[in-house]
Amino acid sequence: MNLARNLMLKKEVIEASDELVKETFWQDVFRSLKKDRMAITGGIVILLFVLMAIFAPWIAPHDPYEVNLDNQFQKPGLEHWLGTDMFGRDVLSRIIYGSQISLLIGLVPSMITMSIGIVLGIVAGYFGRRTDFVIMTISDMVLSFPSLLLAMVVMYTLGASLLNIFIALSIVGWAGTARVVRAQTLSLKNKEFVEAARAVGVKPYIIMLRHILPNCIPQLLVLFTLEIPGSILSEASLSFLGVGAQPPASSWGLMVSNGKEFLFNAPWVAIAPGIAILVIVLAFNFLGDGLRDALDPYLKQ
Amino acid sequence: MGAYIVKRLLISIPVIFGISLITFIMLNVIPGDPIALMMKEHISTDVVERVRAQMHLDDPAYVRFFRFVWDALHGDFGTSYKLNRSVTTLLLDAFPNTLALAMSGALVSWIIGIPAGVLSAVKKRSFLDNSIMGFSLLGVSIPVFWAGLLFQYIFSMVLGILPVSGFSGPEYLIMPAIVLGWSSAGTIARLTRSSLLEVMRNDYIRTARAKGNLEIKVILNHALKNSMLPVVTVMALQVAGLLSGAVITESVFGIPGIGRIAVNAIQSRDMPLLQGAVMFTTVLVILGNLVADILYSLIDPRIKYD
Amino acid sequence: MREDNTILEINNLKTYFYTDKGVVPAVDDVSIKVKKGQIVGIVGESGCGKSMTSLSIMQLIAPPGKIAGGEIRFDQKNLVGISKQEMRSIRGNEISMIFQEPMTSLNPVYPVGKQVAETLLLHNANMTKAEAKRKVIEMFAMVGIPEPEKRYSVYPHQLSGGLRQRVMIAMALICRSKLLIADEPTTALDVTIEAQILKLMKNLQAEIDTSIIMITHNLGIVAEMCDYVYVMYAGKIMEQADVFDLFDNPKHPYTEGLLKSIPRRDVHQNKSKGLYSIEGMVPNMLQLPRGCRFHPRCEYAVDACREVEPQLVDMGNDHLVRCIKYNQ
Amino acid sequence: MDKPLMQVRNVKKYFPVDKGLFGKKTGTVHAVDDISFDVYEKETLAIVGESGCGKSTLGRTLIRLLDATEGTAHFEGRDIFSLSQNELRQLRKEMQIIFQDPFASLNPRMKVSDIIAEPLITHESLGKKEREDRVAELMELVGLRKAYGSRYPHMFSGGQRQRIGIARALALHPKFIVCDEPVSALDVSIQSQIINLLQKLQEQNNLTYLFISHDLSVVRYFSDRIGVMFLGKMMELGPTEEVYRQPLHPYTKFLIAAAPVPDPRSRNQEKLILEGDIPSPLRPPSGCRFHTRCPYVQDICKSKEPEIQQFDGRSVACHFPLV
Repeated sequence: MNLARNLMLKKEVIEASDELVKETFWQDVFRSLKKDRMAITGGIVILLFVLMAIFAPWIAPHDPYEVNLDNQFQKPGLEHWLGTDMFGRDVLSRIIYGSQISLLIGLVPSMITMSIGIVLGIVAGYFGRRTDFVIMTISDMVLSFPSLLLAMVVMYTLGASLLNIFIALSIVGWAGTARVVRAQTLSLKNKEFVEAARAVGVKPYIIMLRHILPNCIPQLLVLFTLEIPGSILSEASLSFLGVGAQPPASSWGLMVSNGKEFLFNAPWVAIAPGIAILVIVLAFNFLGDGLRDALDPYLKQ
Repeated sequence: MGAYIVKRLLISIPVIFGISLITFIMLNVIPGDPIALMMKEHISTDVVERVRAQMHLDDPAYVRFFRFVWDALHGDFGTSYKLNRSVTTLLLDAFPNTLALAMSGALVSWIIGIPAGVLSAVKKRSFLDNSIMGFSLLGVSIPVFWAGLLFQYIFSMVLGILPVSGFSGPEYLIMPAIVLGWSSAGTIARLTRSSLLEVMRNDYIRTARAKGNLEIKVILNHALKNSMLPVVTVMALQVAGLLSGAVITESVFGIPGIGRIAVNAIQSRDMPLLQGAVMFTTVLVILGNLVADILYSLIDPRIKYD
Repeated sequence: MREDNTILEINNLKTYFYTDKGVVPAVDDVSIKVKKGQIVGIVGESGCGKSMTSLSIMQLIAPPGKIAGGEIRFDQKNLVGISKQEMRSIRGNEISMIFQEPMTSLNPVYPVGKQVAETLLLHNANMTKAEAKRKVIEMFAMVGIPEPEKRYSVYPHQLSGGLRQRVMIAMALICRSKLLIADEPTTALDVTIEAQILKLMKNLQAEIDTSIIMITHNLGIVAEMCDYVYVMYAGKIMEQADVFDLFDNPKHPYTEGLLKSIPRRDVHQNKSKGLYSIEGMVPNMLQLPRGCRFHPRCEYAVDACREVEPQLVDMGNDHLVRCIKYNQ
Repeated sequence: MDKPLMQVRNVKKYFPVDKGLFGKKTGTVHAVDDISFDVYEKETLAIVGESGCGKSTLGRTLIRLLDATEGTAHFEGRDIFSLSQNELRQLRKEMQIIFQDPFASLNPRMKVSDIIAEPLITHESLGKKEREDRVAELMELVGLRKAYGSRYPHMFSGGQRQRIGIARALALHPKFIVCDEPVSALDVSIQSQIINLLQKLQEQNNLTYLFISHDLSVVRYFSDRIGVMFLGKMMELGPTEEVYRQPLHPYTKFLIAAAPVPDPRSRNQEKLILEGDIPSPLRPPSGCRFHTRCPYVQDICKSKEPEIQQFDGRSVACHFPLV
């Protein structure tokens, strides 16, 4: 039915250079990523934060939980690089320990969100008709909730705990991923290499695993690196509103929230943890943008 | 055109029904006994009994749900047990403030976001492009609540040119709107730029150049309108984002909006008030999506009105 | 410059693409001449550089591509290096172009009539919109679009491929351009529509006395439309001749091979012998073979072909060929 | 031509077109509308026609990539449309398909050896070594070096990718292959290589081809019989040489005459050019679907759909065949 779209002619120059692409997909992506300074800095900063989270006990100059009322609100100085908070606790140490929770909260819900989103997205896209309608209607409804409000309602119902934060952020996030993966599956489903697999009699679930999913990877990589900062920010907001992590956990959002009353005379208590959030989120966004540019030719396939 | 809007409205009714179902389940069914949740606040037993009777908690869940829907249709979202006032009036008082905040945030994001995106696409890889994109990336990455505090510290406490919080005049809206608008402006600018650059790769842009057009006219007359299609779609999704942002901004700047009500309702375990606030904001989001849909069909002739 | 009716003369044009994997010599020292009212064919397979040659004439080469050398003389002016403003006054006005994909060459969010009027208004500052509309409707009729007034305000997605290509032709000839470059104009069309479009182009060429550069991979179209033909391969011209001369006695092994390997719809070909086919693949432009670029696929290749790059030699009555056989 | 390998009877394939918000059906496209013919063993039956004529849909329906709306297709005596999923999966060994677009017909994330091996993995339980040998053998068969097995599709030219697609189709030694415009997207010099390959494979493995194309020159050279389709209907069917020498249906005559011939001497002959646009498959014309473009149209053509008339070994659907 399709016209004699002579694909060979339009891509004259690309065809000429395409032939000599001897790199695999990953080598090509890594090669272009290496050239992107922003993405590299992002990657390095993320690595630093991960190391900081792992080796927090050895790195932190002071015990983050040690209350010492007589050196409340110490200005950032030699002893306490980022000063102390209302209970005299060292702000820098609390930030270092806080990275454990924030990274955890960045990664775990993103992974849950991605897996739910991928499964539902591919199933909705591949089978279509009723399953598609049901999944997409639910996801449209979930997307109609302002994400923070929905997370707050979930925390209200289940109570505030680390596990519940994971659940709250995942309930909010899966719909977005599902929509993107569904759109990608719809376009891949009609591609001839999927028809060829069906013509060979490959079972649907194998087609989804062997043909559809691997071709969603470029899109999913970009989504994942942008999902993580999203959930870090959401958790921080939840904690700021007092609905997220509860003491004694020292999540950055909570630290900012505790410090907001003393903004006038001890601004560092609230501002320092906020900078940490900003830096890690920026790092992930740098990496995400770099990945998107590196994967650009594959995203359009 | 009218038929299209009516159809879209008809479709949003089941969606709203669905949302009220989800909200109801999450607040009434999952936690088991909503009163038990309220008990955490050590409320006197007589108040608890009054609320239990008022909410007919002894009826089965589905009966309570349909009563909730029936009352909601008549504008009655129950009474806030903490403030002992009708939820509807509380929400209606707060709504204009949230609307003002969300709209000004939206305006900031569109008026700054779109031109900035176009500019940085036109001047690709220039200093201007890098700074706009850097600023946008900062906007997307900055935690809204922290930006609020920072602004308060700099502009109110140190410079003292703007009020710290409260909401009794236009000057109270400046900082919150900027804080809220900055992150969505960042998203819009980045999207506009990438969408415009994507559209510039199309064949009809090459045709526009082959006609003898000035490059800037090719961009503005041919590329821009096409590049707005994905931007308008994201604007729809942004309505939900703006309202989330509003929840935080209202808490930071003490603006008596629906977001603030929702936060207080959570902290004081006031279930009817929270339920009303959630319903109200989701309806706002759906209306926002409808507006964006209509905008989209105005731009793209391929979408028919029938 | 001897005063003859040459409208376009390209000498030693080099358009290179500086990709991160190396330099792709897409158009490598190409010289082409087009006389007034003549239809010149540039034929070749994908990657041979024919489209890049046309885009170079229009100076529409986007980075990482660049015109690295040579000159393009149009109406005695060398277009390489003239001011952007002057080039713009030529594009769409004196030289215009139609492309292969009618489906995507028109802006989907504007009515087709308006898009054609834009070309007119760009090059006739003092023309009013109403006058431009009238001229466009007139042109629509001329290119065979039924109910031209109605179709003026129709959107591209409401037209078939054939009608869209007619709109493109109207857009290209609205300013009575001296030179029309047609890059694979009918490749994406159905064969019965292709026949209509080719006939239309021939009639318009006579009526407006414009010269046409017909870029195609289809030797049938070359035989039917073109007066003079350039055969390109891997960025270079391998052979050029008058169309009858080229088909009657092709000299370059590549041209000969192409002509022999085409199935014919007008004559019975015995299937048992199999189709003649040129073995191997189009070379990759970053690792071009030494010497003659066609030697890896050439039946008659000798050692000399691998060392030295043969030059284009004039064999008389404008028949030039680039092959060692004729280089002694 | 011995007994028919496949008997196609009154096959129809309709697509609902749902516009409007609620997605209610507002029309149907009669992509394939009551087509009947036989396919004989070891022959190449070409199906030609312009866009929207339904030739690709027909091809995909006959190997059940699409489910027919109506009609039957008996392959070796069994109606493939009524087979259960398992029976159908067994049948896949017998029938395969080759696609047009070399860029889209291979999974970019899979190595070439895995692409070719997929049919073997799906249907046969072979040892790893044995499977690798079969893949290597298939690659040699289609003219590809074994060493290429570990490479990815984007490292190949269009012609090479088409060979990989053919190797995949041959993996299970099918009897019947639908070739959906297998050479349309290739350069002229590569086209003839693939045509020769298909021909060699047909002779060696006694393959039967349903050769779908819009290129009347390739079809004349390669096919034994030809079916001409227009807007879902079969206009004419018969032995290729006879149909080219003396087309019975006006559309066939104009379709064959439309393609330009690579001989400058025929440029000034009077050209047979079919006016008008291809009608939209959503609203096919009444009576004979070709009547809006037919130069010999009569009143009856506008109202009554022509019966299919049989002439020895040839059939035509026209009130006034060009006898």
